[in-house]
Amino acid sequence: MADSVGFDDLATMLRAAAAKVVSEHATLSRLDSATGDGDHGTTMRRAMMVGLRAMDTCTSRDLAALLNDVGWAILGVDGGATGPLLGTFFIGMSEAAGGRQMLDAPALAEVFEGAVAAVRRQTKAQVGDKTMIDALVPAVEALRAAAKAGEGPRAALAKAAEAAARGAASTKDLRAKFGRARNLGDRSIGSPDPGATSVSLLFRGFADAIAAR
Amino acid sequence: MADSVGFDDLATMLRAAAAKVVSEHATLSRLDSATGDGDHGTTMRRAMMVGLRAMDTCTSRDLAALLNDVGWAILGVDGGATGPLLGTFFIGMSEAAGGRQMLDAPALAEVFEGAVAAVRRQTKAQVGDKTMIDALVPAVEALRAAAKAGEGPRAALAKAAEAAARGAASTKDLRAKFGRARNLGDRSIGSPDPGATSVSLLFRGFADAIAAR
Amino acid sequence: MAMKKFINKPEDLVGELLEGYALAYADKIRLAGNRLVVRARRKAKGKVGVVTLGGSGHEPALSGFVGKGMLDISVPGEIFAAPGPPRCLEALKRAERGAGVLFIVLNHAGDVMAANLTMEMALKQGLNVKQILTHEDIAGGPRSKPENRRGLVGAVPVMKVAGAAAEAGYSLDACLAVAERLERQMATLAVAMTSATHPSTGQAIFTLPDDEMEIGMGQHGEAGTGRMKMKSADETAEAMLGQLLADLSVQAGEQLLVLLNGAGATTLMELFIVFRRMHQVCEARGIKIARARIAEFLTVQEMAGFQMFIARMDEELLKLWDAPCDTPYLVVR
Amino acid sequence: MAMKKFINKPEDLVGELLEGYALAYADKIRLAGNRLVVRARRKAKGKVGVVTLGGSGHEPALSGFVGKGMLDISVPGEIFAAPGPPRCLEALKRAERGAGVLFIVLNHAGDVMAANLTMEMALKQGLNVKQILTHEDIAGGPRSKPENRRGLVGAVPVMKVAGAAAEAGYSLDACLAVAERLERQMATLAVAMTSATHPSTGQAIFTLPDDEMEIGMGQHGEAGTGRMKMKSADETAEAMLGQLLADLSVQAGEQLLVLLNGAGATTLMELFIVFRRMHQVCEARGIKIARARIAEFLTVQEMAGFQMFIARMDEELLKLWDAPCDTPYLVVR
Ligand SMILES: Nc1ncnc2c1ncn2[C@@H]1O[C@H](COP(=O)(O)OP(=O)(O)O)[C@@H](O)[C@H]1O
Ligand SMILES: Nc1ncnc2c1ncn2[C@@H]1O[C@H](COP(=O)(O)OP(=O)(O)O)[C@@H](O)[C@H]1O
Ligand SMILES: [Mg+2]
Ligand SMILES: [Mg+2]
Ligand SMILES: [Mg+2]
Ligand SMILES: [Mg+2]
Repeated sequence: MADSVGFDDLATMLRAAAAKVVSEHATLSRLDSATGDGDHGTTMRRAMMVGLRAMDTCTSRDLAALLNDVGWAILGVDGGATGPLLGTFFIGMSEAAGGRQMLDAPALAEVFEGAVAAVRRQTKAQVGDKTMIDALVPAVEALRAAAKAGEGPRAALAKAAEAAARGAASTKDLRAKFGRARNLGDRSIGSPDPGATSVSLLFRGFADAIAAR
Repeated sequence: MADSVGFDDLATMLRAAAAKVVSEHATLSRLDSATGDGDHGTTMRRAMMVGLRAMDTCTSRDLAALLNDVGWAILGVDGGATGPLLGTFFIGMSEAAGGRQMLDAPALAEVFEGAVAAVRRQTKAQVGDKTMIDALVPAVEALRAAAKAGEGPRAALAKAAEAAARGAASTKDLRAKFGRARNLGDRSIGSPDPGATSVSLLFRGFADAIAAR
Repeated sequence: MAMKKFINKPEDLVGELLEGYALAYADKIRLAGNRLVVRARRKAKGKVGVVTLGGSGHEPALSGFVGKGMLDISVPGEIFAAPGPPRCLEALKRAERGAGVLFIVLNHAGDVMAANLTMEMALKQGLNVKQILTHEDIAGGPRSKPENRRGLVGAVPVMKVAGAAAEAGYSLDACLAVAERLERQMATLAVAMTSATHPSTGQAIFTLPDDEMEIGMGQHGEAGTGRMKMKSADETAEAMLGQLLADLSVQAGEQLLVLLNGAGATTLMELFIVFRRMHQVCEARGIKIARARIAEFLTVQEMAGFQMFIARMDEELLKLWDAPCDTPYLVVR
Repeated sequence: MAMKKFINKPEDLVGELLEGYALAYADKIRLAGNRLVVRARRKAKGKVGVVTLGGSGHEPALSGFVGKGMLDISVPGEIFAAPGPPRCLEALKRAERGAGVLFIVLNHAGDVMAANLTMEMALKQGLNVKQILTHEDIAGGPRSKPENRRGLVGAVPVMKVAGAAAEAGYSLDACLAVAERLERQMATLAVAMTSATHPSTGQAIFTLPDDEMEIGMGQHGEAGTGRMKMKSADETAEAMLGQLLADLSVQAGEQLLVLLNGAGATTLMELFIVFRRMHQVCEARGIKIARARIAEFLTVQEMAGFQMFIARMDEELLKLWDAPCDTPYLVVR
């Protein structure tokens, strides 16, 4: 069923997203040097590596189990602000996936909405506060809109990735309200948020994996 | 008696020597950075300043008393290697001056020889070891030779100053055997010894003062 | 340009530094479980446990203060990155000696998220744990918005006071109460003059012009609020102390604990000179510096700068501060 | 470029730093006479006094170790410059409590000349003083020519051991004997990676290429013997420890005291990693590290680097090392 995402599709998506982030880790650290403590790329790479290892050792073929293993592995990493946010992101996906094994576009939107809800329980940051929320929320909204418009996972994920990229780019002109960049005040303006950039790379990986299928 | 050095002449010599060193302190520290710890100029300036203050407060018109006060003041300074060497230098002059109030050239040579002897009790450094000894010893030898040849204090001190300058310059190509520069080994070659440079400035001050009289 | 640090592979940094630390101070601490730093000899039963978490790269903080009279366990994360909740949970369980556990958390987004997730799990599992958040960095904003204030070196005296209270047999609630009292009465302001190299990435964590300093700099190179031309020690001391005294509204007749915490490259020589001026200012205002310590408690690699910490002290807090302790990097007789 | 240090006028440096130090640690030390750092409470009568001298700019050394169980008096000089003999003589007189005084001198030309002149005057005045010279820097040349070896951080354990012996009621000769035994059994090697700024002149005390380090560097930037491309922590530890063990001919079964002394900008993080490798090397050779301390004892301003110190210990030396002491920068319970 080409218009649904199954276990193998999801695994490919996760691997592609991880590969994307790992290959860009130096850029991510550089962005974090401008506004934070310069370790976002290192931390993201560490998180992605343990996520991949969790996939390797996951014996179940259950979607929720796979996401749960990945989420807890990332949560268990020494991950600064990123570990808890990203870990709960995947755990949130897992919980929303429930027993389902094939996700059509509306189901996919639901699963990602679960992820956003989980992340929101960790932070009060809103769109506009110059955090990963600025990429995450528009991405999932775009995914939902595409699903509503009857598009399949491939087109919906492509729209989500574009929205995430736009969201990440939009953080450049924002003033940080959360995280280490907060104290910079006006000086945080001018450099995109590293966490939002990571999220846009993840969605780019998801979309590319499904497009290549 | 123009061919002798009296109390006022000596005082003028000491002040001129101190002024010379003080005006060159930055150069002296720079030389010490190359081979030592970069403080020779600071220390020499401190030593010269307390020496000058001791002269201001010396109520006696006795040559030996003046030299003794200056020597002890310099000895009392926090002076690294320089304080003890220079302090005993002036104390040695004082002891050799004894009760004399007018120093002709042979007597002047004797007084400076007393200074050298006192310095030699503090250190085993010999000519060629790249220390202040390399300026001091030839300076006093030149002074003695001029006195023997019948020259007066003015010419004798001029010869001494030239010999000190040559001695200081000669240290450039030497390898240090004493003091902080010792561990540099061959790398101490190429830069003149700061202490020897100081001694040559002192003798330049002595000679200029007497020449201007 | 090569990074001028004595390290091996950056990815092995934290594991190796913990191993070396445990080997050097085997009389006082050891490693246990999943990279937890625990006391060489466990605390007596029936006493409150004291646990903290935080990123590495700030040595001696935080693991340097594990030992009798201070911490039971520290959970070190990666360089400048908080540890994950599962290791924190393991630490809370180990520290439980029948009287509950106090969990000291410095206010940084990552640490707080990890701690909150840990607390959720701990409470779900029925553990008796209370959390205290330190947020005394006055550069973060007004006292009325504590959530914007970062946790700086003030966590160390909080550990000292809470640890002494625990050792003295205080209940968990009583330990929390004294720790919170100190936390409310303390204020820190940091200044930086040069950047530091991130030991994993080899990059400078920030840049600062050759003749400028920055007041309010965080302990990971997060920028502050006051970039300015360099000032003398006396001017810097006056400006920073003035802000701290105002923040806490310290009045004549009150008594303070003062810490000057070197960030890395700043010498004790300089900090002594800064303290001299602080003492003069306090004396002129009738404020008493009852206790002082000048040392590196919480560093930012080789950054030049320091954190100035003051706390209003009462008799009980002073007694707990003076109580004996025996950790690798703070010993009180 | 402005000097990035928190100071006021360079000529006031030493006076101000001593003032600040004494104000901060008034419970333990105070200033007396002509800028002497003395204990807050004098040593009991009938015990040997322990005195040292040395340039400033190395804080906490040497004045940081005045207090019960270590020094009675330290005579701080100007930055990197030994104090003059008159102040040293004053210190020796003050430290006399009826059992004589031990005078600990680090082998640097200026210190030695000042000490020798002081000893001359002291003996002329009938004081009961014995001098011990520390010269354990193996970069200075072979063990057979001790006069070429500089005194580095090893002076601190000598103070600790001599101070403990004095406190325990040892005679002057017995104090000297244990101090000399430790001195003969100890060896130090230093390494530097970056220079430091001389706080009086504002100039770098030496220069080193961006990718090089120098083994054998002295504690005032006096050059060493081994300029080389930067090495990893493990390689550096192996090379330096190998030289130290060879110099002392340490054999399997023997036990060591190890100090890793940070020079200024080098972090504890790095020193822990270096120590880890030292421990592995010793273990492989059957040598026991009986005691270890990793800290800044004797700094060189903000220089990056460290001094690696080892000493062969016997039971008496270990007992004296372990004895309680209470100084501002070394406390043993
Ligand atoms: N309170 C927060 N809420 C949401 N996102 C946050 C928060 N704090 C930090 N982040 C995100 O985390 C990113 C930084 O992550 P990272 O550098 O890995 O962690 P740390 O700040 O602990 O070093 C920021 O760019 C931002 O997107
Ligand atoms: N043992 C010694 N014998 C003779 N001269 C010495 C000796 N040690 C040092 N000096 C002289 O002292 C100079 C350095 O003086 P200074 O920098 O003031 O002292 P320090 O070396 O203590 O910093 C050297 O250039 C040298 O001329
Ligand atoms: Mg970061
Ligand atoms: Mg010098
Ligand atoms: Mg971080
Ligand atoms: Mg010097």
